[in-house]
Amino acid sequence: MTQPQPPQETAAVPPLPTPSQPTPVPRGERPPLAALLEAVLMVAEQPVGVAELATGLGASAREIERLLPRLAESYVDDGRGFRLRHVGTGWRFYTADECAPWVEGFVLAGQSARLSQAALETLAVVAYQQPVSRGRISAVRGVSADGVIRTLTARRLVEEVGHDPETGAILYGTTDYFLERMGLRSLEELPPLAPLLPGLDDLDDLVAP
Amino acid sequence: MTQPQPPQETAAVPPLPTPSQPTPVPRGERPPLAALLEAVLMVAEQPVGVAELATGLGASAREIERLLPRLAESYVDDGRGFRLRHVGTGWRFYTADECAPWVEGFVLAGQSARLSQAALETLAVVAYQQPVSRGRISAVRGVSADGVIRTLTARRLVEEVGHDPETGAILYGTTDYFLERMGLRSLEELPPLAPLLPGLDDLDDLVAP
Amino acid sequence: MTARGGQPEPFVVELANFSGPFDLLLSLIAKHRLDVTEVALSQVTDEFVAHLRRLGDRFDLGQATEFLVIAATLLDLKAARLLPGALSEDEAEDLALLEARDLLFARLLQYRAYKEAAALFAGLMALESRHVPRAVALESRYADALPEVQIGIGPSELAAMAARLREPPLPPLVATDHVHLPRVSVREHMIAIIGLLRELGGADFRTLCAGCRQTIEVVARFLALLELFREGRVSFDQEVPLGELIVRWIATDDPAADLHAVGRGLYGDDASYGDDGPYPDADDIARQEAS
Repeated sequence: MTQPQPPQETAAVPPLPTPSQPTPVPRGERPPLAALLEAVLMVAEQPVGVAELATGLGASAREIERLLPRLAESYVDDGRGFRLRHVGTGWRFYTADECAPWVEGFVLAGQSARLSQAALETLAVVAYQQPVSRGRISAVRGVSADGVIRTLTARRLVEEVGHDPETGAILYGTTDYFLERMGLRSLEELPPLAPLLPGLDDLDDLVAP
Repeated sequence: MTQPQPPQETAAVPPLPTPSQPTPVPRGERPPLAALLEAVLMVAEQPVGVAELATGLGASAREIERLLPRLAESYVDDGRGFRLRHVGTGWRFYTADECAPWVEGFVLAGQSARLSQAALETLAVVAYQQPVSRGRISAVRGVSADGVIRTLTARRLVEEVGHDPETGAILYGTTDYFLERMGLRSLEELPPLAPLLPGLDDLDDLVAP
Repeated sequence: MTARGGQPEPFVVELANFSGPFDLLLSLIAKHRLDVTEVALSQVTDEFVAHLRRLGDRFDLGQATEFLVIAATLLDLKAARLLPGALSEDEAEDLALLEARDLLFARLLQYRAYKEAAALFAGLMALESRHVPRAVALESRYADALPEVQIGIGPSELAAMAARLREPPLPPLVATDHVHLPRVSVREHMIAIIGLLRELGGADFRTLCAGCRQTIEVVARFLALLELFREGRVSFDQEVPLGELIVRWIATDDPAADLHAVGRGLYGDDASYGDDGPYPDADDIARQEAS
């Protein structure tokens, strides 16, 4: 998942038939800086600062500083549905204001008020293992916890409570709102886990990347 | 989590990071459909189907179906860092293939681990024989599939899809997320197994001993 | 053999009538383009041993194991084809044996196909991982508009969920049942029954099954009895309803002389075991089996 290397080439395997498959491009043919900025900001979860962009992309901060407002402007000029904005600590993609009513309608229509099974499971892990990092949650559930943590944070059931002193990873815990919604006065009132546990640590069938 | 909202843009000047309340925009001045699609897909957490887009935006599915590939194409033609792709059951924003090596540095955390050989083989059996019971998977692979099925289920690649009407055994199939991870739109895009299985494509009567 | 696993080099066979990768040899046999009886398997094995020696440190246990399984199957297949009727005069039985071996071979090929598909999947996933999907926190203006969340479960359910997530998976087991399927021959059990009846004259089903260790053997004895009854060699006597059912030898000829004739039609398509006649009561059999 994380390797930039092209997929294993195999003579025995027939050519991939899917129309959506791009040809892997070896690193070297460097796309223009504007494209790299678009790519990184498209998937960044937090606003990204110019310094971080410069380091990550191996470009000068000055050039990036010059380019980003231009890019932002071009989206306005082209009447796109998204905007690039400088907010607080850095730059981030947002929806365009004039589209907001439709986006809101769309979000509300698709949003179930109930938590998904994945969200519930993650909530259970956070509640009993807090403070806990995303990595640890992912290890327990065997699947990346990013999306669900995002949902739980947005729903104010989970929040950042600090950083791991060794790795610097963000640690998560449950909120007072969580206790309120569960009808508990404190975390001590959570039912003890011990009688439910068989007592072995979990192994996984996963191969490290 | 809570980003201060910049004021509405009035001119082509890059917005300043002024924290302020989001100003509700009166619905009515409807932006072009392409912009609305861009905006909605910008907040989507998973691929969005054409039908859902049509309902949410009050537009005809046909028009959306016509517009999306054009929009996707325009990003490629303009050499943007992002792509609009039809993967799994719908459309979603992705980073451009050629930017992958640079994007990785920013999103490394939380990437899912690679699947073990056993998990991949089991996934292949499920993909081609679904709906399929554990017993049958075990028969093909010659070893118990229980642990691997659990891993694949936890990673949302495989799910229970029903029960065998005769034996009552749980039947498994692949998920939409599986299609996403494979970059496929539907199971029909899976490469045919026949070339890999010389002259023996109908072995359906092979059952567990 | 497959692309994954970094196998150092494929095993290539050099024979008088074939030269190329071992894989291809298998494909040809599977497609009936090459008769297994024309393949010098001893030579293939010699070459494989030489191949392993050549690999030295790069010896791959997976490849060696796979070769062993396939070679054993091929050997079985070839032996069966070269020695028709060695076990009995009945051609139908030979056919069944051949089919069973073909099926085993087919299953091997099927598994190999899935292994290749797995490599393909890994490739597709690696390709797809070059596209990172946008998945970011909802802008606060939309998040704030969402209705209040329903958790939907109480503290005890949450605890059960947390406990379940920490449950260790079952320890990995190496299954061996795929190495050989237990083969039970009804014919052998017919012979055993004839032997017993010759000795005892008459016996109930429990006695006839005394030496069986597995359920499948009891089933085989039961089928053997039906077959013997169909051939008119045994009779079933039951004095009272649901009473003890006694099997008696009624064939006029010497039981020993029948050994060769035994088993006719067992594997034929004629599946009707007698038309009328008293069958052993099913409940009776079940009771005896359970005891």
